[in-house]
Amino acid sequence: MGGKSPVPLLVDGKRVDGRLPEDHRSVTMRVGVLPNASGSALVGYGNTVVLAAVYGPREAMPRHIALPDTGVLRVRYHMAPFSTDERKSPAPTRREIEISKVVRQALEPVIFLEQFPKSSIDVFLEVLQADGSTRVTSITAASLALADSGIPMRDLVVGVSIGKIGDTVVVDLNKLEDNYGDGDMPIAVVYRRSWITLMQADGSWTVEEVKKAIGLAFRAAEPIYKMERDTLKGRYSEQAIVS
Amino acid sequence: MGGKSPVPLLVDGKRVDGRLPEDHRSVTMRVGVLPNASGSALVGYGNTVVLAAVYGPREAMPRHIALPDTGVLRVRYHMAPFSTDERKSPAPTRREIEISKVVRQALEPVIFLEQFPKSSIDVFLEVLQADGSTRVTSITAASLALADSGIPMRDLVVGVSIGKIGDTVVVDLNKLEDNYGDGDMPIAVVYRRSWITLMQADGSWTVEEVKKAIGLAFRAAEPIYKMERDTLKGRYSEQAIVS
Amino acid sequence: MGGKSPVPLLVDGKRVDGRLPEDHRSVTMRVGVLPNASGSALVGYGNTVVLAAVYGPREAMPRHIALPDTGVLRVRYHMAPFSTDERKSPAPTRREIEISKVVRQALEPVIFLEQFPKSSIDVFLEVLQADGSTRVTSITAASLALADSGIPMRDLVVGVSIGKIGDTVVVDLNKLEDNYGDGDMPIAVVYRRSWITLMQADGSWTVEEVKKAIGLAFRAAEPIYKMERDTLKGRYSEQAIVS
Amino acid sequence: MSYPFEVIPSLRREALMRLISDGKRSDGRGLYDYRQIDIKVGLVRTADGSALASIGNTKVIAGVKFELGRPFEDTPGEGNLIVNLETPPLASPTFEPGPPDENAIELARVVDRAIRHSGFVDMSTLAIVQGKSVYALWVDVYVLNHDGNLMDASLLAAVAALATSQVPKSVIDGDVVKLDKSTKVPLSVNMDKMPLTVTFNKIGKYILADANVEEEVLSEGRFTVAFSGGDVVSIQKSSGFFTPLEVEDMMSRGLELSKSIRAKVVESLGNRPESFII
Amino acid sequence: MSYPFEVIPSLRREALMRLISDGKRSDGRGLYDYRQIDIKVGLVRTADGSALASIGNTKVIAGVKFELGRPFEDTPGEGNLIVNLETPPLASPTFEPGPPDENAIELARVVDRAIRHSGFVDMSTLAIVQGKSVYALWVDVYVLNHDGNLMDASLLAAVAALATSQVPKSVIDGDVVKLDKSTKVPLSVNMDKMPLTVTFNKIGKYILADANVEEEVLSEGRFTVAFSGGDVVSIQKSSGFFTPLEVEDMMSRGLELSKSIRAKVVESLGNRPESFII
Amino acid sequence: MSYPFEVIPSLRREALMRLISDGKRSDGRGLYDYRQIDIKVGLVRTADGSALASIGNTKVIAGVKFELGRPFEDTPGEGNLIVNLETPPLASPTFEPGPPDENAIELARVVDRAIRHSGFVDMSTLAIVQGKSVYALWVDVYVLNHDGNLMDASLLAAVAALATSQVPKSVIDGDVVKLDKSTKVPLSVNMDKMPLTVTFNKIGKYILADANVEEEVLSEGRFTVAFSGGDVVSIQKSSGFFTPLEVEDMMSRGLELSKSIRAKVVESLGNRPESFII
Repeated sequence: MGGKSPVPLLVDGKRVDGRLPEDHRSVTMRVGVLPNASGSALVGYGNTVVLAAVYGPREAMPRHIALPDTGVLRVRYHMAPFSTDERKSPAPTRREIEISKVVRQALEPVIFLEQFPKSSIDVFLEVLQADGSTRVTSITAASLALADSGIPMRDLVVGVSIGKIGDTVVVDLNKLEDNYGDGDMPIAVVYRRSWITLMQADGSWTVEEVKKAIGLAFRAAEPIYKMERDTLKGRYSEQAIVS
Repeated sequence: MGGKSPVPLLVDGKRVDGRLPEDHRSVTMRVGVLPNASGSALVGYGNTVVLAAVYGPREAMPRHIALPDTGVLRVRYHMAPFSTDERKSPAPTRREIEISKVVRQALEPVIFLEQFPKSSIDVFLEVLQADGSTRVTSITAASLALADSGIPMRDLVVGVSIGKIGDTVVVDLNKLEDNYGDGDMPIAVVYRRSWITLMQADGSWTVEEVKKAIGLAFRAAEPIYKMERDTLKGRYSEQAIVS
Repeated sequence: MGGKSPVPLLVDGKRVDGRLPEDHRSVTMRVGVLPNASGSALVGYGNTVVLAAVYGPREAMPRHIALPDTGVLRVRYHMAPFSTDERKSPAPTRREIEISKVVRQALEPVIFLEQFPKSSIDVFLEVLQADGSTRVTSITAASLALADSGIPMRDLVVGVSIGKIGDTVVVDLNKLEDNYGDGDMPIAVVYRRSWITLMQADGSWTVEEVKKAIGLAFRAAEPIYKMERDTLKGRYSEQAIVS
Repeated sequence: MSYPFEVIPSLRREALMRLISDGKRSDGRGLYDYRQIDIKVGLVRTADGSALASIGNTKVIAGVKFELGRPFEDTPGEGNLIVNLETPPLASPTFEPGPPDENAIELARVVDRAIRHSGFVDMSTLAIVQGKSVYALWVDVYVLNHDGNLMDASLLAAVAALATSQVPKSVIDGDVVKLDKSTKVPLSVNMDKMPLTVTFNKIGKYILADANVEEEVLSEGRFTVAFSGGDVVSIQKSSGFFTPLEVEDMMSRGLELSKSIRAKVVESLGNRPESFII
Repeated sequence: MSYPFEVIPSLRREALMRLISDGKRSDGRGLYDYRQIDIKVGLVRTADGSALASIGNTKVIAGVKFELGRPFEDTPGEGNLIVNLETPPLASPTFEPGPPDENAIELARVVDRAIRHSGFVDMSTLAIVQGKSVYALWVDVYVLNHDGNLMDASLLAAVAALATSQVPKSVIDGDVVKLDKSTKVPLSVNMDKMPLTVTFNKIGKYILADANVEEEVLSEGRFTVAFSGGDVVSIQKSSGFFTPLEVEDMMSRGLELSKSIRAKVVESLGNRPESFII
Repeated sequence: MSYPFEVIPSLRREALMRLISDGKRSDGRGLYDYRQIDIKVGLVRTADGSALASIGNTKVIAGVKFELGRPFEDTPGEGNLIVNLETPPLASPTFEPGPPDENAIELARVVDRAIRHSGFVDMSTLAIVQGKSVYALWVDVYVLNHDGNLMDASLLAAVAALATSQVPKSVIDGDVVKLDKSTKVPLSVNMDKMPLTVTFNKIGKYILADANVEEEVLSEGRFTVAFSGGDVVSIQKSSGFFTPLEVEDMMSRGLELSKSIRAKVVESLGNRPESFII
């Protein structure tokens, strides 16, 4: 947001990549892609690709972070230097530090951390290719990698971004829409429990639009949630659906 | 020091703010200003304002800094980004690191540290508004905050800066005098014991001028010392005197 | 390497400083030069001067680096800010970090580390004046300082640099040859055991040239090895020979 | 990781939970009542704008400085807004010296986004030479005492400082741009769009506004909404989870609360103490 | 210090050592056999060149980016090569977050030297305005899964990414140079000079090529040679010691091995998967 | 925090305290006697000036380098003096690798202030193009062996290096300024104003000059005065406290001591060893 888009973002109700406002981009999922990790996943939302790895539960190190009666979840969201248009320095930015925090807090509610006192569960997220909606793609990838690792979870989490182009509320922003749109609202949901575990917003929204956005997020999450379950059942086989 | 002053610093025996050479600026003191701290003080020397907070005695952390038979005093002098004419980056400068050290060493002689083995006493100093003499104002503020916290002390400490404008020795430099004067000599005294616990100097001084400066420092310290005691008696009520 | 030399590096078979291809520069050695260190040495290869200090065996700190059944060797290679043509920032560069690692691995094979469980042996190398071949000079200096400290060693190590000027393989590069030559191959040898404990190469070499370089390195190492032994026998007396 | 990691003695914790299970709070407030809000402006003479905001015992000071900068490539005709937020160790026994941690960074970024997306500051008035020279607008937020709800107090201090800040005149002399600090004009702000956050915490089955630090330790979920006029310009769900109904409820209540806070701010903008008190 | 510091249970260690004492390897390979090498190119659309190299379970991805830079003083007519290598914590339980450690720095610097001294990339084609403006050629190597022999896999990924990378056109407009990312030409490389490393480890009396991570933990010595055409362009002895005869033997065997690896790379440069898979 | 935190065995400590309680020192010196001072200059060929100063077993080396810089805004017609001081781990078992700690920073800043306020170096001769280009005068002080009194040894090394340093010629070619290292002229210094510190330590009721490291560990108070000609140009009280009478006494004694040290420095400026020895 900020600045003027080089191309119109919405023409005759269609978005720059031909989608209708409520269309999600094609989603791809693959689990068990990293032999060393306890669990791993590669998730694509269109051209956004995120790799997730889970290590643990393992002895929390350094020791002083360990808690006597519960486990600690740690999340590191990071963008590979070649994942963006301009090369990104590998040093963590303030943006990456904030996203690491909110992604952690989007996952904490579903993990039975109390089963792993003194331990840490470490989730590493690498954005390999960025085309908008990287944090919600990361949440879906992290959720899959956690499940792939066998760590007990209440349910899976799905990330979906909602945005605004002019007055139109749209689903799953690509980079152009993220950069030049009028609002961005990443949301993570635990579909079957109707929980919202991540919610942020930028731009300008009426209270009604926020309500609509939440509805759209849950609707878009449903097929992704099902795909997560299918992917975990058919471990190692790639999945791709268009929502 | 260095460069030429935009205005003459001494005209007909009067300084830029109208003071005579031996005049101290108005001093304000207030203790107990921060609910969370063990002790706290807000001290003004003219437009220089320093906030001091004391935490402790508390378990020294990280552990390896703890000493088995005495307490450890830690002092952090820091300037808020908005306290200076040009915004100051919040990262600690070499100047701030040096001042933290000499302020600590100005306070150590009066604190019964040996009563607190394995513990630390932490003094945090934030310059909120800088108009010269920030380190001596910090010492006065730290001394008040320590007393406010109830930590046992041999006596209070008072900071006073002495300076030179041409050949005239003056008391309590403001920023203009600090930047363009011919000498700067911050001094901290324990008034009733005739102890000097901080003494630094810049510029060029004869041995006689140094002696004179010490005398002026003690003379200027007396009313500030009394004000410290009065302030501590009438806790929470603001005090302001002109020396 | 890279760029064109301001002067020809080889004229009528002679190098810029008059040496023949297989000539080593004058070598100077002195041990026991730093009273505080367990062992120390000052070594010159021509105008390259390196100071080495050894501390230990001592309790490995921080604790987590200690190993239960063997000692840990730590090496820090560093260039003093004034040792180079352009002032060098004192912060460690990637080059210095890599050299610290390979120098450590050049020394590890000769030290009976297993005799010092839970301990560290710390080798500090300061290049005081750099005129090429600083890492191999550092290895010779470190080896001498270790011996000077009395730490039990299988044998001494000698560092020698081999280079290429055009198609000519030469011994002991100076800075000009290092900057503008066609190949650089630092080698460390344990002379009497025929061990190579450091070997790196840059530039372009045929397999035959590599073989020749190894032969030259061992030949150049012999007198330096003898000089190391002589220096250690006549502790505190300076030695200087031309190989 | 989570902060402030104050340990509440278990007896106290039980007493608090018992109260809250009846929908009551330890200081007698209703669930959606704010503590006393107090704002002082213009304290810091070395700043181009400043404000001290207190919510109960929570105290946050903000200083605004205008410096010269180069515009970002995608906004050649606008000044640069940079929000920095520090949680210095004098403000709480749980704060440590050092660069901002994840909590301070999150607070700074929400303050930044709320200001940026509200249209409160007209950033186009901060361009000097199109594409070449602009004002860098530094907002330094400094926590002085932490007793919960740093989010709302931080934005309060920031907007009050901005609303009362003065821009030094820029002087263009050939290729060189300088600032003349002796001549200043008020920063152009649109008071109708002043952004304000309302932060909620969930404890047990209750959601309450403006938690103090004890309540924050007990909190199982935190949610912040920033309003500008009637619009939502920023949302930040931190810990825990919320249902869509809970979110909708916080939206409506938040909007109402933001109106009374706004009134409080507007009435405080003339509150310029003569001496520097905190 | 040494890495990866995986503890091998002592029974496993004994079994492995027994095998190796017979010149055998746990996965049945001969001493000088490489594991399966697999290379995919062009995966990363946001990069100007990219490749994923796998050697057995070791996976390394490299991305190439062209940016604008200023030439170094001693090479005014050449672009700048900058190699960065990260060992992110997702690739191994022994990796930690943070800036590159000594192992990552060593790998990066050997990759850099092998490319630089091979003549593989014609750096003179990356000058834009002599002495003023050049391309900065960033090679970011990212380890994704560490099962030994990161050195060879890292250089494989880097050269495959470079061999298939596209240089955005530079546009000179008066004093200003910009890149036009919509128009690209292939980077000028000399395939005959493509550098490749062969890494050996010594265990007991045996020297073997392409160690996996278990073998690396048992290793008493490590030695890497980089070949370009028939020439040696870089050597890096890491741990342990080697005799001159051992070095000569590794040179000859390395040269042969590098030829078959080279053939594998050349045949893989058209291996562009449609979707992003690792 | 305090350094060097060497533990002195208690028997040794008692013996030392008994000696000092009689006004005696372990090495037989009188209270105000310095150890042997030795200065060598011109050791470092890569530097534009250098000196090694020893006081007993304390050894400090300083190197001076001239580079190009931009003037500070408030001194457009002067070069930039930058003093950096390192306490590398080879100099003492109590030093650790890493950036300068508070002790090293304090030493550097006192060296800097003593040079700056003495008028020893004529900084106006280090301007090149008024307001645009100046020499940056780097003084890098490096401790090689720490046996107490680093302060005095550091300034000794710094001033001896400056007094014998050579400034490379500046060449102005249009807009570009370069340094021609083949042509050098001596740095303009005023030897009468050469600054020198005298450092005192208080043990029990005694004050003594030039403490060794054992005495520093026992010290209850430290005080440094820098003299230039007959004037005081810098004071640095470190630990402990002093009465006004003690300070006045240290001023008079320090002035006398500084004169004999000065004579020693002046006589050493021709002491250029042929080989690099420390």
